[in-house]
Amino acid sequence: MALDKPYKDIPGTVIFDAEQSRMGYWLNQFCMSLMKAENRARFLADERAYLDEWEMTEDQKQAVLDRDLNRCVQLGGNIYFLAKIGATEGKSFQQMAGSMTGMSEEDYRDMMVSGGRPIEGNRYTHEWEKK
Amino acid sequence: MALDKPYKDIPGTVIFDAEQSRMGYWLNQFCMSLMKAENRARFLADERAYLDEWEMTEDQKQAVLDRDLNRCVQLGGNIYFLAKIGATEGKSFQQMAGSMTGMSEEDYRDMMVSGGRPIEGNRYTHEWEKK
Amino acid sequence: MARITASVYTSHVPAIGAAMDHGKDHEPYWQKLFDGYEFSRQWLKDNTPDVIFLVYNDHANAFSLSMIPTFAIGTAPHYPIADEGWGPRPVPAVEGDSVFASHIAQSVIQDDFDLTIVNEMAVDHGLTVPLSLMCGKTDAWPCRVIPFAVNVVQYPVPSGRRCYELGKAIRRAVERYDEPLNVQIWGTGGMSHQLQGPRAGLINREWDNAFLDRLIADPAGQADMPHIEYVREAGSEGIELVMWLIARGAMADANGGPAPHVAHRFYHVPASNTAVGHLILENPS
Amino acid sequence: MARITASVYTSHVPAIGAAMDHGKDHEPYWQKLFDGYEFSRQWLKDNTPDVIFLVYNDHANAFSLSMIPTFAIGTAPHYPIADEGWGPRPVPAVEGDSVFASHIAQSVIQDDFDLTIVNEMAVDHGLTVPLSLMCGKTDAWPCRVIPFAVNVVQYPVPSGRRCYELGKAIRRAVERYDEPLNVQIWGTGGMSHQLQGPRAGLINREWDNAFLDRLIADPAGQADMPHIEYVREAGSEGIELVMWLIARGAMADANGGPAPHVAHRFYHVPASNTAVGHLILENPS
Ligand SMILES: [Fe+3]
Ligand SMILES: [Fe+3]
Repeated sequence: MALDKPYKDIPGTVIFDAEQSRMGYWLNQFCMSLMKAENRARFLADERAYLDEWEMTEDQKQAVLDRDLNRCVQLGGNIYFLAKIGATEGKSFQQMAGSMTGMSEEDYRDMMVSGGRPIEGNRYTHEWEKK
Repeated sequence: MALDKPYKDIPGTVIFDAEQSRMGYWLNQFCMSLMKAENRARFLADERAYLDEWEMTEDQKQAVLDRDLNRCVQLGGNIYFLAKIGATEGKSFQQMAGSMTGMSEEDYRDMMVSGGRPIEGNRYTHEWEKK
Repeated sequence: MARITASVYTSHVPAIGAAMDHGKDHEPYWQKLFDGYEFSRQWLKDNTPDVIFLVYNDHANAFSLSMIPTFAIGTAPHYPIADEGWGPRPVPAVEGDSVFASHIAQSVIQDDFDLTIVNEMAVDHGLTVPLSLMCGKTDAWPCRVIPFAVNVVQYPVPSGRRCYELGKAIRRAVERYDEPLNVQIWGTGGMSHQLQGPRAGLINREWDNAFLDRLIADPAGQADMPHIEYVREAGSEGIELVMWLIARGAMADANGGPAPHVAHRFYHVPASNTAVGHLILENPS
Repeated sequence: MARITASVYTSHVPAIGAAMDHGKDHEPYWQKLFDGYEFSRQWLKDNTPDVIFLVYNDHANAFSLSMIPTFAIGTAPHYPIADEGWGPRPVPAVEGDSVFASHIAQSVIQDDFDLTIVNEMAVDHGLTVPLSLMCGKTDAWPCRVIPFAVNVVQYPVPSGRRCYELGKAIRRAVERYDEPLNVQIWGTGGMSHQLQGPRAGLINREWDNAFLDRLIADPAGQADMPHIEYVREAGSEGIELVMWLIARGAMADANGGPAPHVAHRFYHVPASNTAVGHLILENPS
């Protein structure tokens, strides 16, 4: 019997487990490299060339170029690692998180100020499928 | 009540615990640097200059220069780390271990071939103090 | 002998650090948050310990995917501040306590917790934001700090029960130490938040407050809650709350002593994407 | 499901690797040692598993003092050979099994063992010498290998009991895996030896053989032996023997099944500074 993964049944959420980690290994290690100022500068100067130094899949590179964080997460990226791409451009965690929800930056900020996304209707995948 | 250290009562033996590790931190990290061929070459070319690059005590540096492994161990060195000094000179583990016993290389090798150092009389420090 | 006199619990949002570092803490958005720590800053001045045992998690700064320790204890003399991508925070470096930390490591490993001992480590907002919240702007932290990092980034993370039992083992270790140190243990991270995916921005005020209630009154019961409930109810990053159970397990009542005194409790939404919770529990002396 | 079919135990002296690498294995000094592995090499050809779960210790090669994990599991696809100071051994790189190793890590962590997960690691003689002894000179190891490194360098090391219980948890993890893999678990290091100080060269033939007897017949009893007895009786580096208890705990009889069959037993003094012990235990199928 394989190990249980009950967290697959949460909508709009990818849990970073060993499977995701394996898939995203070089994507995440690329992100780590952006902790050094000189690498941030090199990345910004020529993103494609910098990405080509890493053993990432073409899909992963494109998702980074597109700043499609949801796609990055699906391809094994973890948000704490991916945050370093945003940091490189001076983006805050709120801007990054908001960008994954389909909301505008302002709407997301307003939602947070009004108490955040409610839990009702957001616990199980079947609750989202109805929508 | 402090933690027990029953291993202090074994003759001719230093157990590498946190206390030793703290004392020998940079001595051991210096040894680790000898895992790279280029560092081995630099060390052999000018031992003193190479040692001066590390936050070691003067006693530790002198013990390395003297190849006094017993002293190195007393000053916090661990044998697996110290072995890299011997490896740098092409010495075997047997030559290094033997050098700490006060025996000649040949006598030590002969002792090992005849079954090694016996356990009788070598269990407790008081057994050595009688000698 | 050394004694654990109190435990402190607080969220550790990076934006809180940024607000302080950029002098925005008196803007209305942030003022409401910092008001909740006014009591705490005075309390810490009045109750400065010799050592803070600070349970936190690293956010892909000290640890990448090349090596992921479940529990890592810092036994270094000091710790530099990590550059998380925005440049290092302009806060003082952290002074450790090598001797005491090594003692705790030895005791806890002999109690069957399989720690990783770390001697070179930069500390990130997970550790520095709680210090900033509790100390304000400062040129030097008020005491030595032992960083204790928990993996809550890659699954599986340690269970709530494992964390709670670890807290008990830490308490035993502290009480086996000969020096008469005043020790606080801090549990950090949480509360409800989700930083990723279309569900980002999740906040669960009711659940958070139930967690605070139960952490105070029934920590052993809280320790048995499975991970899935944290993640589903408090968001993918809400799992950080298991770290609070380590601090809670080190309190007297978890070890046969009397219940703690609730010196302070605070809850606020939002700080950036996150619900901020904060507790100070004192052991009866 | 996956199954543990057998366990192998062997010492791992670096000089054994050097003797093979420099073609000295037919010199009289070494021939006596390698004779004891002739059976084993044929046995491994006849009983090649899909995966070897190889419990060993690193000797200040992959891990320095900057980070010391008590238990580290390798989940990488491959592992380069360490340069221990004499240059890397001329043996093949090691192929791992990321998926299976990650499965084991998840299961064992959820069973309350606080593993460190490692994805980038060079492997030293602790891992390659057992492979060389069992496989002879080769261009490719016969199967995938999951390296499992135990801290036996800086005290405190995990207790014998902890190691034995870990073995049981590894067995449960293997049996929870859906693929029908044939798995061996190897416990390496020891036997009596001391590499440092005026007591260097210590060998305790009687104690070693009593350890082998008891490991076969009463492993649970052996698991309760305190560290101090290993160090006093079998030398400061004899403590490596606690790793054998991890492999032993993964056998059927430790988990309510039948006793193993002793396929092979060998003991020889010396290999350089060390007493060499070797066992092959098969689980009844
Ligand atoms: Fe966090
Ligand atoms: Fe060894």
